[in-house]
Amino acid sequence: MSEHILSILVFFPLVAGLLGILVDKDSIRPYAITVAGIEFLLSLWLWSEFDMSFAGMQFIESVPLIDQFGISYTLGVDGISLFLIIMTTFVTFISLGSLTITNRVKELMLTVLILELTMVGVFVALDAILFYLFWELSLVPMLYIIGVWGGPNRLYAGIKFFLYTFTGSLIMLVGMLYMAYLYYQATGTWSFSLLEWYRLQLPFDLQLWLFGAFFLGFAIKVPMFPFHTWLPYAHGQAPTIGSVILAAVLLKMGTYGFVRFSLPLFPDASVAFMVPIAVLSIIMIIYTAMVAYAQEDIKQVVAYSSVSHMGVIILGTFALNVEGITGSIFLMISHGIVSGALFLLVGVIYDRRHTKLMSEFGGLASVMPRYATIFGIMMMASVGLPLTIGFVGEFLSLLGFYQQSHMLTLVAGIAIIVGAIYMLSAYKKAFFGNVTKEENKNLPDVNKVELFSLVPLVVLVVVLGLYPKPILDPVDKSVTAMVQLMQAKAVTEDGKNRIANVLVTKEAK
Amino acid sequence: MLTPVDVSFESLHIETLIPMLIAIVGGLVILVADLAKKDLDKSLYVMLAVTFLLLDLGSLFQTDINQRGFFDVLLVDGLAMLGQFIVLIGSLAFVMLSFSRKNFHEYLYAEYFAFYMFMVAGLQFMIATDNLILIFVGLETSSLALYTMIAMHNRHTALEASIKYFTMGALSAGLYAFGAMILYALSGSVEIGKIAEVLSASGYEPMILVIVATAFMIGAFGFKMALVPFHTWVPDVYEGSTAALAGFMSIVPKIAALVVIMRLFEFLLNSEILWVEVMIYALVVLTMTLGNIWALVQDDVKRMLAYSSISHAGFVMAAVLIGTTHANSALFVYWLLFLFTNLGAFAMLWASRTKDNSARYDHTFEKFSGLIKTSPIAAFMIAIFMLSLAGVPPFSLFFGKMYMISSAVTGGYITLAIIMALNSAIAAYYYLKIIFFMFFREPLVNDGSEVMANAGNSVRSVIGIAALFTIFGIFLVNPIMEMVTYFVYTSGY
Amino acid sequence: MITLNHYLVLSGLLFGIGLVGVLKRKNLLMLFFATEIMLNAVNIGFTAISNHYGDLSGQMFAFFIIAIAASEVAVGLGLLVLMYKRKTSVNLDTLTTMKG
Amino acid sequence: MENYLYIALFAPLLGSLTAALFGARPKTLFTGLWTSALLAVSWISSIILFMHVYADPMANTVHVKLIDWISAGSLSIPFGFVVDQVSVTMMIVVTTVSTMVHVYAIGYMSHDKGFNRFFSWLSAFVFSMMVLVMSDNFAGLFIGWEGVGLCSWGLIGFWYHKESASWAANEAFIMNRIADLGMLIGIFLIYWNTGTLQYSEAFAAMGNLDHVLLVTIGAFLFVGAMGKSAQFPLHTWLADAMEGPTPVSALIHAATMVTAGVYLVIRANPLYDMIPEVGYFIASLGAFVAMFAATMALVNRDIKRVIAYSTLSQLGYMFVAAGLGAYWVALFHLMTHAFFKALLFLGAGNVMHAMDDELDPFKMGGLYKVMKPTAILMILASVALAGIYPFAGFFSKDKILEVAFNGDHYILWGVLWVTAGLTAFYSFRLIMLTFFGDERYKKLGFHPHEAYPYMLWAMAPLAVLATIAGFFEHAFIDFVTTLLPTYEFYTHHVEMILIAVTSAIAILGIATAVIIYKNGMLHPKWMERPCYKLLSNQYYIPQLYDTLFSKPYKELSTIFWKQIDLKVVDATVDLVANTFFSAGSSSRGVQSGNLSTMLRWMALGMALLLTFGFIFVVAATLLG
Amino acid sequence: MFETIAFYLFSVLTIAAFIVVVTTKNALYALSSLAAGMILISGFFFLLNADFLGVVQIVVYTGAVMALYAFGMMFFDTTTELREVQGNPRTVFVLSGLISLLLVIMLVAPIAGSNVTALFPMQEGVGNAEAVGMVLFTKYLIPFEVAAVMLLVAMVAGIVLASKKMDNSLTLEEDA
Repeated sequence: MSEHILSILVFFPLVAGLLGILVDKDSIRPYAITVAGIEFLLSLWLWSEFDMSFAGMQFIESVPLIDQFGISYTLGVDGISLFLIIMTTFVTFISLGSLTITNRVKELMLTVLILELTMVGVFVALDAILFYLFWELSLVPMLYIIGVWGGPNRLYAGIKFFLYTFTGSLIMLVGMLYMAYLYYQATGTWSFSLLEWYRLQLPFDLQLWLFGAFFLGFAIKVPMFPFHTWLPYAHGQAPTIGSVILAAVLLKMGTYGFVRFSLPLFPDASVAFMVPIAVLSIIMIIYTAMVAYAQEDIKQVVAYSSVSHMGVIILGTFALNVEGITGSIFLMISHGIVSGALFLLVGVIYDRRHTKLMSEFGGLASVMPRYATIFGIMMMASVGLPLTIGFVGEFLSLLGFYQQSHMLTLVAGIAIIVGAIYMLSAYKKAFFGNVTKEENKNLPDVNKVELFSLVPLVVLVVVLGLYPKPILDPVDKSVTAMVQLMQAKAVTEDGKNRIANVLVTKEAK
Repeated sequence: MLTPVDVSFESLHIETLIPMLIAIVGGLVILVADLAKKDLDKSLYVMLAVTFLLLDLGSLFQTDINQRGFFDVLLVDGLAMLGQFIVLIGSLAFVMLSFSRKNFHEYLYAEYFAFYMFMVAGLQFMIATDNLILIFVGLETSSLALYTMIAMHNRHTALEASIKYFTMGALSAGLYAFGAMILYALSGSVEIGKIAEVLSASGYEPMILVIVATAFMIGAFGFKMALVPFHTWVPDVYEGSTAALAGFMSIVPKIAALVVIMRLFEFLLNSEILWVEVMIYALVVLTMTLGNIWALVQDDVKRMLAYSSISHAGFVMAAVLIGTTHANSALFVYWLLFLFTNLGAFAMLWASRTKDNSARYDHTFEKFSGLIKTSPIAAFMIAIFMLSLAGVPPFSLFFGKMYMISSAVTGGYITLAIIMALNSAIAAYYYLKIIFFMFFREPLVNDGSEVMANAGNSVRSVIGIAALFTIFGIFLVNPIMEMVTYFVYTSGY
Repeated sequence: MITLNHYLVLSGLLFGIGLVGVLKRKNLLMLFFATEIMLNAVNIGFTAISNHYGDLSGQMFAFFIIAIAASEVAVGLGLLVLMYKRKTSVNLDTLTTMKG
Repeated sequence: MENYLYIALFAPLLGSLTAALFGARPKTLFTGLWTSALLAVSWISSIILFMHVYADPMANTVHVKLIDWISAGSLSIPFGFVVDQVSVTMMIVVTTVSTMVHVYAIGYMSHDKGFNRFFSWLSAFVFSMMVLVMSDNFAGLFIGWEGVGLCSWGLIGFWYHKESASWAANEAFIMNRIADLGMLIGIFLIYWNTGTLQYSEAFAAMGNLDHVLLVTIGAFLFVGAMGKSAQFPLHTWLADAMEGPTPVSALIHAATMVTAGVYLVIRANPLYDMIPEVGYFIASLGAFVAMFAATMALVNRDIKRVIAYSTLSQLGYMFVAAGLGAYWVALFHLMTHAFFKALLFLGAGNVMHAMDDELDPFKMGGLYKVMKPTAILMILASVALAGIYPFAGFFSKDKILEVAFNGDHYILWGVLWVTAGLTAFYSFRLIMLTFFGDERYKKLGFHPHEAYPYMLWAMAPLAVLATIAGFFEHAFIDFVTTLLPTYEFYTHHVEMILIAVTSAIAILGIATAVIIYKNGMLHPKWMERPCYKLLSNQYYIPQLYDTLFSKPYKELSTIFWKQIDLKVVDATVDLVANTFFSAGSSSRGVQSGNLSTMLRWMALGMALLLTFGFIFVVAATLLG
Repeated sequence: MFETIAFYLFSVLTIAAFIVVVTTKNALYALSSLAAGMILISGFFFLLNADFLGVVQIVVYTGAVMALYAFGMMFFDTTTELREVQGNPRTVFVLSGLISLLLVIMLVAPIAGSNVTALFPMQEGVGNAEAVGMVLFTKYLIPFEVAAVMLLVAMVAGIVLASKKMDNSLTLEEDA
């Protein structure tokens, strides 16, 4: 049973979703929530089965799919992907639980379940083509969610989201194919298996090109400046559940791709591109934070804020040392939870007032104290206050990158300032001051359903902020292994030096 | 005095002829049946056609590869096998679409189905030989039949389409003849194999004449394959003819042309004449890109698909350009998968065909708006086919695209690979357009009954089969690849 | 002395003339004449070459081209008749409903 | 002993959480009592710990490691807490003041509907402060550091419906963040160079680090300190922080949080000992701030702000001491200052209460009659602040002057000396304006009344401490110098003279204040003087910041969004897409539908092919 | 010598005839000059001692094809000359001029043909017809048969398209 757990994890939502067609539309809601819940439990089971002491891939399943061309159905999970999976199932569960949409709800439920399939698939796939398959497929349900339940400008947002990411990933596909070709040249057999690819040691110039190809695919997904402009539209138009999943999981695919593909496959290229990418991500951090500060729509604030945070994640990833990468992965999880929660919260107020303009609110703190409190906690987590989940990742990422470049980190550190600025001012606009609008006078505070979805998030935010160890340890183990791999594979001097040699530092300690 | 020759029957290798023979016999049988008894129902003819096509398909594999027959005129190598295989599969699938609920003019004729069979035979001849004469004759047989079939739909657009197609066809026939003449002048032979030998022996001298010949051949087959700027007939002809026939045209004649092109350009590209490569490269890129760009702005789904098929043609021409075994097999893999996807797409259009001839277009985008509300199954079908055409995994055509691009990569045409990738991205827009109409708009034109108005049961089943192939294509890719690669490799391409 | 090239040039010229006709003619009937010219031009070439090499394949080709030309005429005329019935004209400028 | 440590640490947290449960409810007196009680508990256990440590400072320092917090790569940060001489002193100060303030606040906030929320925040603050002082590593320090920042944000903005309040809250938080960045960088430097964040190990490892590096570390850490202790140029938030309820000002912005910076410097004494130049910079900055703040306090027309500025200048004093290496002196002044300044604030709180939150002393006067106890307490506090024997301020402040003199930093000494005078002046200016002179409030229709007795009782202990704390000087020295480096004075010969001089100027300051403000106030024409304007506008620094940073930032962000993000970045993306589409729509005319045109396209294709071919051949033959 | 004269003579005539075909406004002229051209071409065939082909040419073209066209012309009364509005004739002449120019230039290139061995050499004393027949029924048997099919198709197509049955279109009738 447990050796097929990954396949179960991947396909359970699909199967259940398809069966869901038979369920009557009035009772689809509980059904879908149950399915998502079970999926979540399954992922927890995976965690319990997971061998913390082992750094490599676990629960590997491999079935040849297109033998002729070396494409196989290979799944596996290690410390890096484990918690992303759990986060995915958790967020899906929560967002389904807090769903308030009523029209065409059946379709929505099923769409979300299919989306879950693709998201989990991306994180467990160990075959490049399989990864690409899930990666592309994830666009379709998301497009559907935006297109059907989105705002007035949804078509534009949807097409932009789809085409932009699609284009990027096609270039990535070319890269993958070339990679496979190189493998073919080296070994005489076709293979898209990642674990096989890890064994390749590529010459520097090839690394550069391939890194570029993969970079386009991932960067657009993340989205990195200047490829980020699809995101505000998507968030602006998507319904709450769409934004939650988009921000919490879909963006992480990009950063996960960097960790899973770019770094271990092209260590030297990663080193070579470190500074430009760092600069990009710093622009991302500061520039988008400022843009967020200028927004009038609270949802846009959160949207841009997530771009800004992704910048920190990228920075941590390209620290190329254990601290940084571990931090960035932790930040992926924490950002998933926090941004998801923030979008849920925005959804709460949107359901009440059907507007997201901050000028429409003000003084909510006195009207909806509970809501204000939860929002405050989430805000502080997003600002990266210690003892909240947000701090650990940010701290580690910056700490990690500091080893690579003092100045850049100093500049990137401005994140903690600008982050505070837009968040606090947004909070001030929405929650402080006197209640000016008549219709805000007696808004109901958060109700049971919303609490059901929000409280767990709050708990997580605090608990993981206090005690991140259970997550950090396995991540750290796998990342250490990966960094050693990179170190071993690096062909250039610079690469060898830049990639912090774990063993040495360990001894130093 | 002329010495009598005696020809032993074995030396003929009759089995190489049998498949075509069956098709021709089928055609004759249909004609005879019609003579014997007037106005029999079309279903009989369709079933006759199906039967003979099945026989044909069955008889295809009883000969062994690289067999020449009839004084070495017929050549049954791997390419011929694959080509005929695809032709027959395609013809089978598309003839089934004649079981439409509505009855159209061409279905009153037994001749229509006879033409169908003759056309198949012609295409098979064209594929299963390397003799320029037989290629020409086969090509003309099929073309003439096709022109007539288009016209027999019998509306003004159909007639217009037929005439346009015919006239341009005549021109391209002229081009072909001239090209063949030059080749003959160069080599004193009309068999591609020999021509290749002689030319490589003479070091492709005089180069200028080789170039002229190549140019004319490109012109002739560019027309068949609808490469820009020889493509202009495609949109009009597709629009004028029924969706069923248009779909047929987008698949079957093209593969025949492709096989010939592969035979012909295999050695021309291997000549040291840079010009050939450059020209074909340019054509490929132009065709891919312009086809897409024009497809972007269409208002009618069928016309959009016409342009998109131009783009697809450019896509596979890339394989010819690359010319490695990998590429050539990628071509066939792509085409097989493309066959089923396109079959589905056109079948859906066919199913939604009405007899409202007031408007210019039969399949405007508006017609499909809000389809998800009115008939969700149809909407999902169309969506699947469109996504597959757009190359979204796991739908079948993605693997075709992937294999093709990878062949470009392995062949060292990285730039080409990237251009192909970007083109797929552009293409995604217009495939999504109809999805947007179906899923994200409110129904305005009709209550959706219209969308399945023309769908007889067999049409439905064809759509179903196409959908199955499209969805579960991922599991078929491996056997297909193995088969194709084997055939292509054994015939030395 | 008339070499092969003379014939080839001739056939080229005739082909060109045919092309002119094809491009210029609006009257479909006369356009078909032009196509016939092209094919015949090729025939001359084939025969000349076949004579040059003392090889019969060329003649064969020419022979089949004649056959093809003939059948094209049949189909073409059929279409024209149909068209004329519909539009009482064989001018191809009347065939422009489909565009864009 | 560990248990006492945990009690001392977590009692406030417990209180805070319980109060939080009632957060949204209307006032429940219980929360006030409960939190105060828990603080008392924490206070007692601090005392016990103090006893324990005092018994044998060398051996008895308590050090616990709760759990691992963050561990990644070679980094490993535990939740570790240490109770040594310094931290225990801080604990005593913190718990004492905060307990008193809590009790006081029960009365002060009794009519506020956010009563429970207030106590929740307040106890949360105490907890973070305890973490800050007790942590045994920089990360832990940083937790407390940010924690107190958060709480001060919540408490300054406590009356969030007031625009000014929420604004001040954000200002405070953001300014602290700026400083925290510096601190963070400092921490990074420490980690990457020493491989650890534990105080002991880190300082041990610093011995063999490059000097320049040490300077950088010291500088960055001090940037952090500047933010928390509101040193120039990050000082503006402190004055604005007075928007918060007065107990908050008393606890956070006088006694505890603002002194965190000083605590950091003291804590990092091994580091700063190695880099005297940075120390000297700190000292000079301190001296400057002392003077700078005092001058602003001279003319301000807001009780609380005056006190806030005096806090600022006192912090300056502490930094002088700390910077010059007299860490125990700094700590000593920190302690005494905590007592009398808290007292002063609470007194001010009473006054506000009496005057319905009126803050302008010019609208008061003669309040002595109606609220004698308060008046006495405040005078007492002011005297202590002015540094008159035998009050606490005298001992600590004189020591600082002495230190300055001792290090031959006569300029510093001079500045501080003058400042002492100013201090005396403005504090008594306040007293006079508030409690004496004619009763201006009458015409404005105020009906002042004395505060609840238990509020006064809450102030009493502080008053006592403010009076007598100075006499523990020697015991204090012996105690802390077991951990902190001792500081040698070579000035015993001039000691008496120095004291005399200092006291003299202090008395002089008081006298002038009394004389000027005995009846009525300063002549209005003074207010026209440019220097007066300059001072009353706080040297125009807030306006400067507003025009220099706030406004441009806002405008720039708008430009980034409207101009760049939408008009450039996004536009290019759309442009690419539109080019393809428009290319299609413009060139679709190619398909004219006319057969001749189609044929001509084919011919054109042929023509092009042949032409290229011809060109190619020609080129080939020419090029060979 | 005779060959030379004949060649040039025929060439000039043919070209002239065909130019008339493509330029004249009158369909009758066109038709008749086309026929003339065809016959002249057969002359070339005889010159190139492809007698059989020459005969076929005359029979098929001037016999069958011309007859067909003539019938066609009677059908559409081409007495009223059809006005051909040219878009801009320049393009036509530029295009075709360019193409034929290039062709001519290129076709001047000498054929190497050295290593060419005839597949079906014309033996001495064997009439062209016999030789052709020989080849046609051995080597080109299949194409020959296919051509038969093609002609069948063409014939049927002609019949179908021109038949009365096409006059009323089922496609255009509603709900059939």
